[in-house]
Amino acid sequence: MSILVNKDTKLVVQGITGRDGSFHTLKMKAYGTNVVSGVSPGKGGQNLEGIPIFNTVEEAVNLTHANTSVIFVPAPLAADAIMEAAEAGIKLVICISEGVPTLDMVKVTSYLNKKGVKLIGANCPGLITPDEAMIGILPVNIFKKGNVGLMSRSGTLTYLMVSLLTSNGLGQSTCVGIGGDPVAGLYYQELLQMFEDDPETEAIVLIGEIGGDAEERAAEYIKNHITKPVVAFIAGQTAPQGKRMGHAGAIITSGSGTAEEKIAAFEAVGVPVARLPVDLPVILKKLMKLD
Amino acid sequence: MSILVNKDTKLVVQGITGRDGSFHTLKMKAYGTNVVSGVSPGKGGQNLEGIPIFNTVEEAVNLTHANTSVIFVPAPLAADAIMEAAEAGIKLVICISEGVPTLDMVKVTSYLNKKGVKLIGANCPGLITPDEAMIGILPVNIFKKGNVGLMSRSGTLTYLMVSLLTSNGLGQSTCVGIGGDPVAGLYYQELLQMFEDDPETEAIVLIGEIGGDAEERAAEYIKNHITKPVVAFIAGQTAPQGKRMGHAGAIITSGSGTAEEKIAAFEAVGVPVARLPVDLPVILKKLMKLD
Amino acid sequence: MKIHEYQARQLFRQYAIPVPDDVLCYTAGEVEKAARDFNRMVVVKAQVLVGGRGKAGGVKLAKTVDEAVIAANKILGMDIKGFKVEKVLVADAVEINKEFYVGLTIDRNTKSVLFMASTEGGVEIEEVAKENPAAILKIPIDTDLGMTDFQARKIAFKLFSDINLVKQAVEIFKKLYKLFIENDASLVEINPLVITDKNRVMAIDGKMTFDDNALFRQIDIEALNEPDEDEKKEIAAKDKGLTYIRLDGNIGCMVNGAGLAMATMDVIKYFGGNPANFLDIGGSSSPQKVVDAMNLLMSDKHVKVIMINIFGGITRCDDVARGLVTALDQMKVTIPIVIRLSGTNAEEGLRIISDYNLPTVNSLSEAAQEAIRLCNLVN
Amino acid sequence: MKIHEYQARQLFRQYAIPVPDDVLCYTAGEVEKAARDFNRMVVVKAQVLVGGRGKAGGVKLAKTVDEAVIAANKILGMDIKGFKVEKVLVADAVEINKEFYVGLTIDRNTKSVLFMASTEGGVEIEEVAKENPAAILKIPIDTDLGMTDFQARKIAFKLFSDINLVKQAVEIFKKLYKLFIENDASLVEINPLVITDKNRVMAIDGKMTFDDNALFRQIDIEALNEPDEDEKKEIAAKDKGLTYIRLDGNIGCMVNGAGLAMATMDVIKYFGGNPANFLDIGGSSSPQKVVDAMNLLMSDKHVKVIMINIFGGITRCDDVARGLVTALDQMKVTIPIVIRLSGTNAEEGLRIISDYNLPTVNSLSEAAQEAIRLCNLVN
Repeated sequence: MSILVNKDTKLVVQGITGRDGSFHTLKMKAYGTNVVSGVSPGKGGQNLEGIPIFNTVEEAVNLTHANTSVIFVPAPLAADAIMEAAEAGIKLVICISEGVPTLDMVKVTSYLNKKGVKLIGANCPGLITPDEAMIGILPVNIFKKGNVGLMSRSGTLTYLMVSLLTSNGLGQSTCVGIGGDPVAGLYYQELLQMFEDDPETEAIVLIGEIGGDAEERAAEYIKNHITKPVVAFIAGQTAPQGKRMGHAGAIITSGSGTAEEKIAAFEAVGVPVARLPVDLPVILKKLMKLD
Repeated sequence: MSILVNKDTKLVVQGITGRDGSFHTLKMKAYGTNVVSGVSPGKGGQNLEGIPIFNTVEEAVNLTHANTSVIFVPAPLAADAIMEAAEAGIKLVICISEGVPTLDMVKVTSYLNKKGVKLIGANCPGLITPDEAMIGILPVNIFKKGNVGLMSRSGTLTYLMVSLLTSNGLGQSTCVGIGGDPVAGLYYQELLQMFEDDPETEAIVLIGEIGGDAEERAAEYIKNHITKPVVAFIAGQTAPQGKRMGHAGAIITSGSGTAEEKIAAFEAVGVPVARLPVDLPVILKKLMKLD
Repeated sequence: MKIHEYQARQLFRQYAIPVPDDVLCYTAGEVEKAARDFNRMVVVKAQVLVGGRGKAGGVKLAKTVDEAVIAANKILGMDIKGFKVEKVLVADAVEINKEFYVGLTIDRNTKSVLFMASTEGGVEIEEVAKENPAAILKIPIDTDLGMTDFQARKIAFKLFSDINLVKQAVEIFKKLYKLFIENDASLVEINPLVITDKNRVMAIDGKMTFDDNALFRQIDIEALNEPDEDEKKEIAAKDKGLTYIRLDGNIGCMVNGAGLAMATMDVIKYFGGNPANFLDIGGSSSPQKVVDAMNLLMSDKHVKVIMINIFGGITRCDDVARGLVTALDQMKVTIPIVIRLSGTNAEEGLRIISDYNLPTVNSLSEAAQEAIRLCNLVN
Repeated sequence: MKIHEYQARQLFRQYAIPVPDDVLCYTAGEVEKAARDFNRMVVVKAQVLVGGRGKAGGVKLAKTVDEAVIAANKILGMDIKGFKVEKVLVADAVEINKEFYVGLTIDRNTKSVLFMASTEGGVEIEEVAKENPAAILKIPIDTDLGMTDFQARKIAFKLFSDINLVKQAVEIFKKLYKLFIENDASLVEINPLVITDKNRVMAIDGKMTFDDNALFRQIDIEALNEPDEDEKKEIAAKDKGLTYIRLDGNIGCMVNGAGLAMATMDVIKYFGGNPANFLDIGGSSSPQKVVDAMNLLMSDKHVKVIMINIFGGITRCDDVARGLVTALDQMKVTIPIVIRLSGTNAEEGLRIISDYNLPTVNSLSEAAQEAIRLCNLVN
C-alpha cells in the first residue's frame, strides 16, 4: 500500500533537460522510480539515458502513459506546467520549483479542482515510498521501508527527522514534503486522511512550522477523524514577527501563526509535540508501544 | 408533471422596478405564477403590489425561498444578474434581456456549470406550463393545458404556432422559448430529453431557424434518444447569407446554417418538417394518431 | 460588424502581432507614391468587405512602381460580388516559405471560445472545412484562464517543429486571443499566417467580425464601421427600433418578431412571391414605430405591395392599427396593403382600420396569397 | 514586500480610488509650505513601515500652519517601535462621518482571494478579529471571474444602505480587487474607508504587502521598496543565494534549508542560547556560498560563536567543508566555530576540515550546547 506513489507510478519529468531536472531524473531512476518520459519544449525526439523526451505533456501521456508528473521548470513557468500536466490527463503533479507567485497557485488550484487533479508543492522536496518510488530531490539513503507516515513543510528538517526515525528503527510508509509556500497543494488534512486509510501506516509524523493556521486546523482534524497515533514537531519557536523565514509561508503576521499557538493546539487535542528533534522518535516509539 | 416550471416554482424577478419588469411581473402574478419577491438594488424594503423587493438576490432567496429567477435588467447588466442568481442558490434562471454580449454568455456558461444551475435565454420570451406558471413575457391567453411540449428559438413565431396548436385542440405540457442568441442556456438536446422523460408530454414541437447547426445536432439526438413523435418547423428559408435576421444567432455564414440543411437533417432522421405554419398541427395530429 | 483587411492589420499591429508594412490608397497616384516608397515588390489588394477577392482579380503582385500603378488602375473601381472597390492596400510583399491558417471564434455548441489552426493556409477555411475537415485543428479555450502558454505551445508544435518558430507562434496566438477577448470579436482569422524567407512568423491577411451586442462597450471598434448604402439604411432603421434588411423582391413586409418575420417571408416565397425585405418592428411597438416602418417600406421603390403580419402578444394590435392609420393619413400611400392582425386586441385593431378598405384575410397563408395577387396586378 | 502609506495612496490614485490630497515632506519647512498650500485643516502622518503609528503619537491633526509645523517637529525623527521617522505625509483632513475597514488577502486554507469588510474601521483589523470576529465579513472571490458587480454590491449593501454610497463603494471595491490582482499583492487594506461630510466614500489610509515571489513581474512595485539597514543586508544576501535575517543574539548560524535553520535556532534557544541570525545557504550549495555566508556572519559584530549545521541531501557536506576551508584561509576568523555535518559525504567533509581543530559534535543538541558553552567562555 503506502500513499500517492508506488510501483504503479509512471512518471513524466517536466523540465527534464534543465540542470536540476536531468540530475534528479537520473537519481529517481536509479532509485527504481518508473520514469517513463520527460518534457522539454523544443527537445522532443531526444532522450536522457534512454528516457524519451517530448515537446508537450500531451504527447508524453499519449505515448508513454505517464500518470504522475514532477516539475523542475523555473518558478515563473511552473503554474503553466502544472496546468499542462492536468490538462493532459496526469492525476498527480509534484512541483519542486521554488518561488512560484502565490496568485499563480490560486489560479492553479481552481483549475486543478475542475480537473480533479492532485498537487504536491510547489517549493517542496517531493515524496517517497521507500523501496518503491522517490519523486523529487530527496536523499534516498536515509529512508527505510516501514510504517510511519510523515508529512512536512520543510526539506532538510525532514531529512534530519527521517534519519532520526530510521536510526531508531522506525521505517516509513510514505514521506511527503508538502512545501513551504502559503498556498500549496495537498496539505495536512488530506494527507492525514490518506495515512489513516492506508493499512501500511501505523503512526503519523507531522512537521509544521510558523505561519498560517494549518497546524491548528490539522489538530482539529486529528481530534475528529484520526485514530492512529500522531506526533508533531513545530519549527520556528525563535522566529521574529513579520519576517519571512526562508519559506514564503513561514511568517508570523500580527502575532498570529506562532509556534506557541500551534504547539498548544496540538497538545490540546492530545497530540504530543517534540521540543527537540531527538525527542520525536522516542515519543513515537512510546505511542506505538515499541519500547 | 410538465418540465422546469410548475406550481412549486417560487419566482424572484430581477429588475422588478423597471418598466418591463414591473409590467410583466404583474402579468405573471395574474396568471397564477408564484412570484415571491423582486430585486432592485437600492429599492430594498419597497414592494410591488405586495411583492417584497430586496437589494440582492441573496436576501430574496434567504427571506422568500425563491428557487427560480427571471431577469429583466438591461443587457449590459444581464450576465452579472445571472451569476448573482446562481451564486445565491437559484436553480433555474430565465433571462429575458435582449442584446447580451456573446462573450458574457460564454463566461456565464462556465460559471453556471460550476454551480449546477440551469439557464433559459438570454433574449427569450420565457416559458410556460399552462395553468401552473408562466415566466417571461408570453401572451398567456393563447396557451392551453395539454400534452405537446414545444421549444423555439423565436418569440412571436412561437405564439403563432401555439395558437394554431390550441385552435386545433392540441394543448401544451410546457412551451419553452430558448432564445435567439448564438450562445444560450438550455437548448434542444437538454429539452428534448426532459420532454422525453416527462410523462405528461406525448409529442414534441421543435421550432428552429437559420444559423448554427443546433438543429442538425438535435436531429442526430432525436435519432438516438427520443421515442416520442417530433415535428419541426424552420424559419428563414428566404434569408440571405451574411445578414443577421433580427436574432443575433440567426445568420447564415459562408453558406452554412441554412434552412435547407436543417430541414434535410430532420427529414433524414424521419422528423417531418412543416413547410407552412398551418401544416404543423395537421402533421402533429397525424403522428399522435388524433385524426 | 465586419472590418476591412487594412483595419484588421492595424489591430494586429496594436497587439504587436507582426504584419508587413502597408499603405492605404484611394487613387492610382497614391499607389504610385506608396510603391515608390517601398522600393521593392509590393502587393496591391482591394479593400472590400467580402471574401474571394483573390479569385476575382482584386489582389495583384507588382515588382515595379509601374506594375503597381497598372494593378491599382485595374482594381480601383472594380466590382467584387456587388461591392465596388474604393480603396486598395499597398503592402510589402514578403517572401513566403509556407502558409498556415489560425483563427478564433465562438462555438455555439460547446459555448466556448474555439481556436482553429490548419496547415492549409491561404485558402478560405470554409473550403478546407468541407473538403478536408481533419486538416483543421480545433481547441477550446477556457475563458476563465485565457490562452495559456501550454495551449499556445501545443498548437504551435502541431504547425511547426522548429522551436524558434514555435516561440514566435506562441506569442502571436496569445496576442490574437487577447485581441479577440478584449474587443468582443466573434471571429478573428490570420489567413495566411506565414513563415517568411527570414524565418519570421507573420500575419499576411486578417479577417475580423465583432459582436454587435457588445459594441456599446467597444467604442473604438464601432468607430471602424464602414457601412455600405444598404447597411446605412439598416443602421438608421435600428435607431428607430426597427430591424430592417433589404432584399431583392417586391412585397414589402412589416412583422413583429424576428422568427415570425422570417416565417412570413418564407410563406410569401412558398406561394411564389418575393419579399422585398425583412422588417421586424419589435416587441412593444408604439404607433410611431409603425409610421416609421411605413416610411421605410415606401422609400424602397421596388416595393409594389405591403404585407403587414402582426401577432399580438406584448405588441397590441390596436397600437399597430393606430400607427397604420396615422401613416395612411400623413403620407400618400399609393400601393396596396394587406394586413393580418391576430392575438391581443386584434378585433379592436381591425375596427380601427375598417374605414380604409384594406383586404381582410383570415390566415397568414391567405395574406401572402392576396399580397402576391395584388403584386401581380400592379406589374 | 511592504510599502509606505504615501505609496499606497499613490497606487489608490492610479486605480482611481478616491483619496484626499497629500504631500510627502522630509523637513518641517516642507511641512510648513504644504500646510500653507492646503490652507485648511491637515493631518501630519509619520511614514514608517510598522503599525500602531497613531498610538505612538505619529499622527497629528493640525488646524493651522503653526500647528502643522509643531506636529512635524515632534514626529520627524521620532522612533516608532524601532523605526526612525524620516518623512511625514501632510494630507487634507477631510470631515469624516463614519469609518469602515475593507481589505483583500489570500486565504491559505481555501486557497482563494478573500475580501474582508467591517463596520469597525480605523482600528487594526487584527484587534477586531480577536475581540469581535463576527464584525468582519469575509467573502471569497472567484479569481476566474474577478470581483463581479454583484459581489461588490452585496458587500457594499452590508456596509451602507444609501444606494448612492453603495454605488461609490462598488466602484472602489472593484478597483481595489484589480489593484490587488494586477500587482500581485498579498494584502491590501483601506483602513479607514470613510464617508465624508459631503457623502463621498474615500480611502484615508492604506496598507499593502506584495508577494516577493512575484516581484520578477512587478518591476514598478519592486521600485517602491525602501529597505531599512537590516533589509538591505537581507537583499544583498539574497543576491548571493543566501536567505539571511538578523536577530538579537550572539550565536551566528549557518544552516542548509529554512526548516532546519529554524529548528537549529530553536535548539539553541532550548538550551539557553541566543541565535544571532537565521541563515539558510539553500539547496545545492557551492563552496563560494559558504565563503559568502562566513563573510556575512563575520560582518555582524554581535556574533561571538559560529554554529554550522548541515544535513547533506542535495547539498554535499564536502562542498560545504571546502567552502569553509577557503573562508578560513582567506579571512581572519578569530571566533570559535562549531560544525555539525551529516548526510551526504559527511565523512569526507569532516576529513577536509580535520586540520582546523574545530570541535567535533555528534548531534544537533550537542552542537548547540557546545556553541553556548564557547559563547559563555568568550563573554
